Amino acid sequence: MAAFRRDLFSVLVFALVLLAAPLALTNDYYVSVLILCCLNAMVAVGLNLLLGYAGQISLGHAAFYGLAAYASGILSATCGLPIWLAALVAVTFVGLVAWLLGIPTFKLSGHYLAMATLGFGLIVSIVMNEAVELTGGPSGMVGIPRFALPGLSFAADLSYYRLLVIVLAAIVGISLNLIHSRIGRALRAVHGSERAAEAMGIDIGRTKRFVFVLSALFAAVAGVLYAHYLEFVAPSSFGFLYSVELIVMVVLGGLASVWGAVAGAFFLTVLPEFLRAFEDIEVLLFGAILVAGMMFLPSGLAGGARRLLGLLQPKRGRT
Amino acid sequence: MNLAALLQYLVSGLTVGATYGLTALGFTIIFNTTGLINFAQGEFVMLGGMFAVSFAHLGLPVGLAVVLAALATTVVGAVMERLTIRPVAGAPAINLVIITIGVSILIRGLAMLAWGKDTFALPAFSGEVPLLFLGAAMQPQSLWVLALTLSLLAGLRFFFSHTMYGKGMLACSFDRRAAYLVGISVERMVLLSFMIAALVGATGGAILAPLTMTAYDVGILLGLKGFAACILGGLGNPFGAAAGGLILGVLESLGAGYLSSAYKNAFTFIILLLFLFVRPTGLFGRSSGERV
Amino acid sequence: MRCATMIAFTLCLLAAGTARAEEPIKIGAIFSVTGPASFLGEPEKNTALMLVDKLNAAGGLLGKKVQLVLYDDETDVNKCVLAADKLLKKDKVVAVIGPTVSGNTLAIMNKFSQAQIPLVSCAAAEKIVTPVNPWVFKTPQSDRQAVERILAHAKAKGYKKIAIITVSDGYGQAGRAVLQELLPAQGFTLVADEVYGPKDTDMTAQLTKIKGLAPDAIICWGTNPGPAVIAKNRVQLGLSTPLYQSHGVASKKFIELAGESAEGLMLPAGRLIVADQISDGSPEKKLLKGYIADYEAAYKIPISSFGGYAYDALMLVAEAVTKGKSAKPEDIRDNLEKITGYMGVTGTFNFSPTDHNGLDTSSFEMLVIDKGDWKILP
Amino acid sequence: MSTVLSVRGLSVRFGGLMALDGVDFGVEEGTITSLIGPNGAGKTTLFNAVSGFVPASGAIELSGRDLTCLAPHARSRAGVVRTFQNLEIFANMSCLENVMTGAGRLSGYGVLAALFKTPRFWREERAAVARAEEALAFVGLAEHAATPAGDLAFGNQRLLELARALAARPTLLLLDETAAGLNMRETKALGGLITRIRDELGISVALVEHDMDLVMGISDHITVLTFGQVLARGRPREIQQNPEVIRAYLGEDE
Repeated sequence: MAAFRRDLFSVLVFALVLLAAPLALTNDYYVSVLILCCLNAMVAVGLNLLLGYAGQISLGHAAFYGLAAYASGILSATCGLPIWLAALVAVTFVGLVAWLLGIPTFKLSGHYLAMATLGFGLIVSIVMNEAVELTGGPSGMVGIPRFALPGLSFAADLSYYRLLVIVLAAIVGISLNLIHSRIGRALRAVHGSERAAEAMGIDIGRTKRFVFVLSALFAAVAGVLYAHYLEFVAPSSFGFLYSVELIVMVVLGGLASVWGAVAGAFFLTVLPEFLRAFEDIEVLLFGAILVAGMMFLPSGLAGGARRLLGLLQPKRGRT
Repeated sequence: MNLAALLQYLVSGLTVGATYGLTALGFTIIFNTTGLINFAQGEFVMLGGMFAVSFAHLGLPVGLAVVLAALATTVVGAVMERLTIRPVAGAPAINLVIITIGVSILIRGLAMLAWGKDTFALPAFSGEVPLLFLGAAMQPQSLWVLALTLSLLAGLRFFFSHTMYGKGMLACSFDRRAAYLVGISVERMVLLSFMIAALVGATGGAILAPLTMTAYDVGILLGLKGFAACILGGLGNPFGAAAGGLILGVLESLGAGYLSSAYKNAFTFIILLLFLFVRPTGLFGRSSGERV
Repeated sequence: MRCATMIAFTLCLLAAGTARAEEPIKIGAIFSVTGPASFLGEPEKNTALMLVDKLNAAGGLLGKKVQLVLYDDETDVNKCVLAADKLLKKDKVVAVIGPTVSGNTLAIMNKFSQAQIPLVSCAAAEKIVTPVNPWVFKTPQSDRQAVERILAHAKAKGYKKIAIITVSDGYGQAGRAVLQELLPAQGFTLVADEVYGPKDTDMTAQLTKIKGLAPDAIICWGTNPGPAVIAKNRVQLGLSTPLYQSHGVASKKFIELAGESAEGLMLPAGRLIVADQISDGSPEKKLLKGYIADYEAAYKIPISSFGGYAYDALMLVAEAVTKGKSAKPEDIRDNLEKITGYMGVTGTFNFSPTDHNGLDTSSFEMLVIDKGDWKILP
Repeated sequence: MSTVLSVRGLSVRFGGLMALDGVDFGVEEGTITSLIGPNGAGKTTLFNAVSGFVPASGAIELSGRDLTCLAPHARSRAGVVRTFQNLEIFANMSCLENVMTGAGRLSGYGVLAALFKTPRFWREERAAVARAEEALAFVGLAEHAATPAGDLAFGNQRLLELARALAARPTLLLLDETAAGLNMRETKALGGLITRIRDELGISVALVEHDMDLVMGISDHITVLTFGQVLARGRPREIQQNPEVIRAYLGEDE
């Protein structure tokens, strides 16, 4: 009960802070950055359920993100479906793909699992590039309408941002609720020891598939919202490198911490904006920060924050 | 079916496959000592090519340029291990993998600053007059590549099964603590594995440069294909890595020739996935690495 | 005492007045300085920076300094969108040149018509200007014009069966689409339609397949290093079929990479790379030679033909500002549309409300590579 | 007295090696039955086969219910819960959470209940916490509820694993070398604990153990395995005096 109240409270505070953030920012431009932060955070939180909690790697999450973006884009722009329906179909479609993919894939583990998900991501990326009639090919697909619900418009970036904050808060809330339940314990048990988890009556195959589908669904929601924000999609946004970036967000944020994933996503999205002033050495600094971050904050931003809290108030129970 | 064309596809596939196999060998060496996938392995290959081009531009003979390039990259490998891997020894594998990703970004960035964004070519070692057999044409350089792949493979096999250092490195991958207890310096073995991986990768990169050309960003794709080759062959087995690379290359070439050049990579990866679903630890794999 | 105050006050006003006059004209730029398209973006950035210095050294525009606010989109759509937002909302520029690649241009075009700021793109895709977006222009020739040049040459040679091999990125896709449309339309047979990846290092498989189909000519559409690999593979396989390249490899780098395999290859290209061979005394020669001399003096590296797109984009904006004597975004747009007969590096621009590219096939020459250098085909 | 576990004609083959060859094994309700034998006799393999971790041929019944077709997790849900020779605790969770995972065998709420915090969710969570705390108290780890499991001392990790299994309220508890690595004092306490599991909780226990003092002290029945076959079975006194068993042990160990 206490954990639940604390989660509810933290999610509310988080949403309110994000909603109020644009008031403190001097420029509309920052809203665009925040929007990308929120989108990345949605995917990262989902991936963290899979990677951080259940200990299963996926190098294919960019593909789920991209599949949903394209599906919703094609359904609304080319087929003329209402946006909300297109979005719903796209998310469902991605969930189905993840479920089907999960059946053979989770017979694998470790590096082999990484390869299988990576391969899936690459195949999807190739199809996006080559199925020109459907996707518009490498130069992308234009004419995707801005997200709207019956009676609600999100034409202005600020209103779109508010929508994203609410969705992100919901995703965070769902994740926290799951983590602090039998299901969350099952996820971590699978990570801790698959044999012991089985001996405790946990169906590890089902558990892995469940969290895989769930994290794919979060990625899909983000993908749909991405496509209808940018009003444009191109395969290059959904490649292997984005999958790697997502993993980095999760690990740098702190494995097995929902808030860590959010922090990692925000940090890694905003960082290039700060490094931009350094022009040519931007990439160098980015790489160096990554290496240094992992060396000096082995449990990520969340671990660092926890340590800081621990220093401030030495006796604390559960984290 | 045209036999000459089929033969040409096979030859082309083997040539490309050798480039994947060479990269894959480097992965194997570090994996065998640390259980780690080094994402900067592709950058070692890139550095080999770029250094060789630079040395050749200085007017050195190509052979010397290749040797110097390999040595220079070995130093890079050693520095990488000392600065970024050793200080965090014992960290979770996923953290180390992220560190290698960071290092690869760093090396790529440095290479971009040092050499610019252009593509460079290195002159072929023994000219560019194609060799013909049974209607299939092949660059003399391809023979160099295949020969190098095979001799590296033989060398590594010998190293891992017949030398103290090689056995010590293998012991580290099975059980670090036990290796330490029987008097093997795990630290030195890890350092050595990064140096050898860099050496192998760079030699490959330098020998490939006349065929494939080189630029600061060729490491990403090579790393990706090299990793796929490792997995297909079964992680940790040098023979599997080389075989995996050659198989991938031939699959791509046949896919491009008989199916669709647009989907040749998709075709290759679908086969790889189906294969993994049937054989979850690759062609010659021992039990899967559970570290990630 | 009072007098002194008055003088001080007047001085202040004067100072304020001059300060206002010196408030610069802000022009935005987005180039892919890093990432896969950096071979385009880097010379574009160099050219734009050099030109702005030159403009300012000559007194700026309308008596004001020109300030170039330049962002690198890293050839990444998301970064490009952020850069566009930054230029529009934070830097409040009056016009933007770039982005370098078509996909990124397509992704941000709508933002410019919404914000009512003119965009002069340095990317080639036809989709950028058809249908015409009132606020968007582009300086590179369309692929259609390059293809038409090639096909005119092929027709004259009597070639019938054509094989194409294109790279699977935005550039190759655009060329492939035009080729697929124009080849049958002009009476050619498209016998093979092969594709290769931007980072592929061996295309013998595709060429073997093409060889088996015995075409009269091959057209390759890509940017370095792929086409150089194809040139080498062609020689390796002993293919004597004529090979056309696209203007995407119109740089010395291609000849350097392909080496002897480049001999005899043909391609359409702007006149920048053959400035020496244009008849002396023509104003175009003077412009091109001047650009080359300035660039090589400023950066101590050989010029790349791709910087010309940025040259034209910036100079067209400057021309529109000077002609219309206004640096307001809507005036720049209106005056851009009125530019005719303007000689740029890429060709002579004739903008109109229905043509926001303003170039025709005359901006291309057919070249052949001969003894390691370009030669204009008659 | 009825039979909880009945294994008949169990065979397990690893490649060419017969690890178990037609073994019969049974556990009577409310007893502690030990499985002993030299190294490599197939004791752990038998446990693995019963809990479903290795494929086996033969019949395995729990209180008359056929288990052979069930996956490991389903056998656990049916009531066979085990511990592991090599500790398999969830080092990434607190002790209480570890044990609640075991208790989770008895809760059945789904994802939606967890998301919307239904009354059923709260009821079952509270019950799980109560059961987990009870099990921790039973093994004497009550004060460690919030400690990360990985931080516990080795002996306590053994107890934690035991508590986790107990919280699942199994019909049959399989203990695989639970005393391995414990000192004499800890082993003695463990013996007492296992007896209490039988007497106070009424759980039938099957035990694989090398420590003969422990085995002889607490077992009701003993089955001896060598080379994948049953060598003898009987009460501790009978086994101690069985000449074949003595020979097998003297021949192999000491």
